[in-house]
Amino acid sequence: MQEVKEFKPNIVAFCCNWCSYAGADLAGSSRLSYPAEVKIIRVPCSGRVNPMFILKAFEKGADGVIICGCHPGDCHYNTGNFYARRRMALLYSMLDFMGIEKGRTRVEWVSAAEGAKFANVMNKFTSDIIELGECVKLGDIRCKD
Amino acid sequence: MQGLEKKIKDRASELLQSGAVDGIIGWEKGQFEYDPTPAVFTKETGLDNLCYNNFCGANLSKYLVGKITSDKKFAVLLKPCDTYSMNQLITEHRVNRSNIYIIGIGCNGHLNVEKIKAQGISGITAVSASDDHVNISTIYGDSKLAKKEILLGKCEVCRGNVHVIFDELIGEELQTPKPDDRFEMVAKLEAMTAEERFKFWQGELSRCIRCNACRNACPACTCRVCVFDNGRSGIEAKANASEFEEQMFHIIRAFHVAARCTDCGECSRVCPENIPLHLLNRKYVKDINEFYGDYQAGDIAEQRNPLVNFGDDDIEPTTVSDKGGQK
Amino acid sequence: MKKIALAKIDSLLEAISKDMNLFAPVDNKSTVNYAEWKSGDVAVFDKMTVRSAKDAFFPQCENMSKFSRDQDNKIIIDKLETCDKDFVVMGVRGCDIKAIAVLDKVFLSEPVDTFYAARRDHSILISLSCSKPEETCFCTTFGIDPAQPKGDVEMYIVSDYAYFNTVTAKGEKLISSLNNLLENAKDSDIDSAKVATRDIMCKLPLHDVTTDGWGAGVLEEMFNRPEWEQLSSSCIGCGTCTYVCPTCQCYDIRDYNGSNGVTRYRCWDSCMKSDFTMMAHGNNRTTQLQRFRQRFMHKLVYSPANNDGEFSCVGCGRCVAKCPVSMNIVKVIKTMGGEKL
Amino acid sequence: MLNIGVFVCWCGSNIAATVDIDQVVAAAKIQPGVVFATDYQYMCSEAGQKIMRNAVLEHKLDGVVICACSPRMHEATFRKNAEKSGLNPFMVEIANIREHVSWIHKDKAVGTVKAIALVNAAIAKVSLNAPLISGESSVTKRALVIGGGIAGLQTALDIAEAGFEVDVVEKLPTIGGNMAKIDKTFPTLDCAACILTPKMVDAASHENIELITYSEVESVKGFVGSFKATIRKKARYVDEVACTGCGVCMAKCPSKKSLNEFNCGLNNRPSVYIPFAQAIPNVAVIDPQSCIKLTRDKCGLCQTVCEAKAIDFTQKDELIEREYGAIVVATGFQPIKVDKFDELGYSQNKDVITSLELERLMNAAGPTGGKLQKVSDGSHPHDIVFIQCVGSRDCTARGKNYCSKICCMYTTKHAMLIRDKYPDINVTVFYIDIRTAGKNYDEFYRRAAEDYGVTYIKGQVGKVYEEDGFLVVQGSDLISNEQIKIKADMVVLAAAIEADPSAKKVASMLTASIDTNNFLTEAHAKLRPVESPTAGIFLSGVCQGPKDIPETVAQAGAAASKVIGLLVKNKLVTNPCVAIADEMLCSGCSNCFNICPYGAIGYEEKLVNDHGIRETRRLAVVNPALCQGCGACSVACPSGAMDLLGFTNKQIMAEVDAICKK
Repeated sequence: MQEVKEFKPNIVAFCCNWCSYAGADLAGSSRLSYPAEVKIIRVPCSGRVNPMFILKAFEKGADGVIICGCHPGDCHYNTGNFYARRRMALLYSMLDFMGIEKGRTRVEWVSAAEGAKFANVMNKFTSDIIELGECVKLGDIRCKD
Repeated sequence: MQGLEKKIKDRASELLQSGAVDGIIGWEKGQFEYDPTPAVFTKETGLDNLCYNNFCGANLSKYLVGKITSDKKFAVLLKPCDTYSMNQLITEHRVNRSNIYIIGIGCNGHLNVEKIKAQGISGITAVSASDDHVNISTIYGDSKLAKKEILLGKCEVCRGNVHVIFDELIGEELQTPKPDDRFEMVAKLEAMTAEERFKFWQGELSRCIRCNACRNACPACTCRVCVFDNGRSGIEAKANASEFEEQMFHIIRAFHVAARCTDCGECSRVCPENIPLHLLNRKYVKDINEFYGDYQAGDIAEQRNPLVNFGDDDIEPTTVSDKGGQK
Repeated sequence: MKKIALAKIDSLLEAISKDMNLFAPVDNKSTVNYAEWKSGDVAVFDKMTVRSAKDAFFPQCENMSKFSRDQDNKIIIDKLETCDKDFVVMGVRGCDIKAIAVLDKVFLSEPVDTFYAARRDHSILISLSCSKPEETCFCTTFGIDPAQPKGDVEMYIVSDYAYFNTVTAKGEKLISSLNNLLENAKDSDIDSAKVATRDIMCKLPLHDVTTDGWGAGVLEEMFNRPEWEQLSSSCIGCGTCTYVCPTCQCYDIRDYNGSNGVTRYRCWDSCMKSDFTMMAHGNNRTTQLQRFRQRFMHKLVYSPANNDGEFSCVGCGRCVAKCPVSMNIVKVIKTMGGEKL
Repeated sequence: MLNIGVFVCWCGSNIAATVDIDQVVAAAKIQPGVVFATDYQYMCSEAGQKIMRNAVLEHKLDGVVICACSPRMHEATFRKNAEKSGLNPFMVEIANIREHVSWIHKDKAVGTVKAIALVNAAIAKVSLNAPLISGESSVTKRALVIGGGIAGLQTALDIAEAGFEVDVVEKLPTIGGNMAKIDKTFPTLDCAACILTPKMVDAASHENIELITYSEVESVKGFVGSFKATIRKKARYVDEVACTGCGVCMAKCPSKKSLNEFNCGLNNRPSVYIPFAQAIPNVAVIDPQSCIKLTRDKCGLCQTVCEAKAIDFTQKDELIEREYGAIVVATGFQPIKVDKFDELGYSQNKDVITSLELERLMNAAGPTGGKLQKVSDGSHPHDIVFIQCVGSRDCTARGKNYCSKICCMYTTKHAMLIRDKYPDINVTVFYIDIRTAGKNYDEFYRRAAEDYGVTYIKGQVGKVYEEDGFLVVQGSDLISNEQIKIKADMVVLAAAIEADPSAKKVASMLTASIDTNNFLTEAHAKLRPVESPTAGIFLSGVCQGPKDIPETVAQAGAAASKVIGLLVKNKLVTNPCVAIADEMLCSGCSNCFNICPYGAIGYEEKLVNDHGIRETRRLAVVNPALCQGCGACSVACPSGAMDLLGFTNKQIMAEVDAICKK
């Protein structure tokens, strides 16, 4: 019998330093669990996330990319997440327009106090990505095994 | 049209003669009817070759970007739609308004020779247009086509004969073509399934040869060094070595000009592989209008574009990816 | 001389592509381009392709080697295999046939480019006699006869038939393998078509373009001509002319850092682009005038100076048709050269 | 290429139990640039830090990766340590393998793989790090306190005493806050007014304190050391300086039907009023909602009778601009609205009141002159039932899931005061738990139950309803495990307290983070409880979470000391992770300028030499003292000319690369 290899998605999470990264820390110190496939990159603000980074992640083999920032209105830098919201709304819409599955990109607002929300968001996102399977529409062939 | 060409020549001659300007940026006659070249006329004698015919679709506003530090003054011929780009360039400080003299010229729609050739017509020797029809003479015989069928893409969705910025107008009374719904094709794509859209774009973008014509002709792409040419940007690439790089280039380019693109259609006009690149930009125009209210880049100078602006209750990116076409 | 009804040409393409890769002009609805012909594709022989047949031997991107690490963290270098299977390139016009000769001079002289050489060795060229030249064509300027270009097999399209005339042993082998699909034909069946093509060539708007004034030995004079400034001022610095050109041969070598090692590949480059030959100190041509001049000086002066007078333009007219601003080699030739009286 | 050292911390068993340290060290060793990798039980200990310092010297390290807890925890520690060993502090990167790995993933194999990925990302990032030098910025020697309750006043007084100027902005016409409404305090039963009003007077008379009452902070710009606030001083329609507080206007005002906020709406006040006798400033204010002159342009009687000529109907809101070095949030709390608790009959029955209303009913300055009587008919009550945890520890949407902390004690206080003054009244308290953590608190509670005869029933109340002119409280007694019904004349609800509604707006304005209950978040729950994560913003009192008066005062003092610690500095070291524009790439398009929330980007016409082309170009220039390092500009810039030091495009993409590598 052929063994079916379990699909382990590759998920990149960009978390703003002030809210979501701290929320992720809280998830850790509260010993909440979420899938190990989620790997966090710390950025100062969700407004620092350049669309290039998202595409780069897909290029290199990510199956899902999620951006987490402070709740709108609570940005440590006043307005960064507002800009991020517009940029990502447009970028995600474009990815959808080009036929990329919608579920592969997300933006979630997670505050420093929302450790549980962070874990829930990551659990949900990972299960969505597992459902979508490996990302074949984006990604550089030279990065595939 | 010929009458207008004459008026333009006369005015250009006056401006050069009087020393009001040092150069005129216009179109120079080519070998065929359909290949006028954007050119800078600095001498009155050269003006014989200045032309304004049915194929002067090129948007000349970008030629001023290179003149920003020039101490000379240039007159530029701009069709109504080109003036939006000029405004946007002024907003972004990419041109020096004080060394530019804008001559707004009338327009009744320009033709796309690719569309003529797509009809199987080759060996073109002459083209003449009336209001509705175009007569094409070739070495293989003559043809008559409806003008509507062979308009440039941007003229099919003409936004009218208003010059949003100018110093003087010539022939502004020309009747512009009746526009189609410019979001029709975008909406059609949106209504497709994701799989169909993916196939569509894969088919289109797989032809991309990364000649950069779209970028270099685009009046919004005025970066000194494009991120795709900059070895230190992390995403530099000279060719589409993989399918992903086709997507990467066009997504990032569309994003970089989002909210700045005036929808002038140069990208699609110049693409040697006839990729409908303007659809990507137009998708952004449509999204921006729907998400943040109607916005036209360049309709007035010095306005804040929607991507350097925000609202408290903007649409959530997750909501965006939940709407649009079918799953 | 063999022939097949045009209506049945797909069966011929099917037969060729069964054993070998077949590279042919394929209609993709918006444009016609050389591509690997697959069952169901429509091959088009009466339209100019956007890109040239050069793609078959010198593709835009080509992997050359791979670097990775073994279990002991030592670097392994894999040189990638060169082409080792025969393939057919069909429908190559006179201009492109001549262009391949130009490329051969570059890639096959020492040091030989093994990737290119392998492709040339394994290729079988089916040349195509032009039946419907376009107004942008000016191959006759460079002494090319579009009516009878030399391939391993010559192909002619006359009324409802495609005719095949074998020239080389390679071509003979190919055609004989297709014998069951082909009918016999007379050599004279194609004579009228050749005459017609040559007649059309004389009527084309660019038939009078001449290279007078250009060529080896005019370097200094041409280099310093003032007209370059006016001509180059239109150029937007894209690479369209270069990439559609059948003879442009510049490439860049780059490394791509993938997940399982580094791929070294080469890809076309264009002297029209601002980052061409970029070096640590910057670029040796800093203005578009210099870049623009370089391209045309190469085609019309440097190339003949180094290759017994052979220009590296073949008059295919692709750049004439495709330049976004309609600035092209014909305008350059005419502006600074002469015209036939 | 840098010489990189990697140090993997066990954090005792916190990391080592679920991450295979040896594997992480081995994987790090083969990464490009890594010349040294080791592990230690506690990298943050002095011994651990010494290992790092020695390695830096011995292996000539110019980049360090610490694989340990969150950078929010010890990044600063290791950066300081780097500095001690002569390495630029910004050549240190942290791989968070505790909060993001070992505490999340229980499977050691899984955790180890993820830890290696995160370590590789940190190594990739540090390879692209460049030494950064911190700049300096100045400190405005003045503090702003938002809120004039006991928390804000204490903070202001402590700062003022240290010699710094303080402005207290209070949204109501008087300072004093909630404490001013309280009759007595637990567990000492001393009079709240007697301890609060002297503080109010101190604040009002302190030379370093300016009270800006009836005002709200409208916007705050800037950053630690240099905030710029705009304060809206609402129109009082009374000249604050001229008014003598004589009260004649109050007496003469014909419009006396407005609910008296200070007495929780239990009685009325005139349209022109002084909130309470000890109000500071002791100046009248006109309620524009009910004033006949302001609403209908008639009357104006107060103006006629005012001898001081203080009434001014033409007064307009005034905007004050001030600069501050530090800002303290002391926005306090309010009891929640209890009308959602329909079963308890608050809206239906006048004799169902809240504790704060009871507080006013028992206060000598209250609506009844301190005589406890039923609100409905003024008669003397015989049975009073207290219901605890109304909306506290309540996980439904109408309540708060936290404990309001003060209710057990104040109810005990009320019960005791009632039994003391009116021994004929029976007092029953329904409770979930009685929480008496605090000095002398449990003793106080026991006195109530044992010495004062207060009946405590552990159980929740299901319903309060009216029957035969009485209230009936129906609840369960969990000790005897039976349903009980108790007749009552009055029912007192211990309403949960919530953050003042202004807190959310203030927090947004200050970019201070806020939790799901609208309490401001502290920079660290244990180690930095009075600071907000936003530099220069401090927390005082209940705005940070429920607390009683002594705790509030203690925290207020702590916040003050943090403020003083900041204001004594002449210069602040600025974060060097700021935006920077590449002159060769910038095209001067203004996208970054338009987006910068700090006004940190300006333009200069500058002569550049771009590979031989000399020309004057319009270039973006970042002022590093103003830039806070958010990086929004770097994304707005299409050419990539704008980048963020410490988080450059290439660094982040290198992390992406490393993480995605399979």
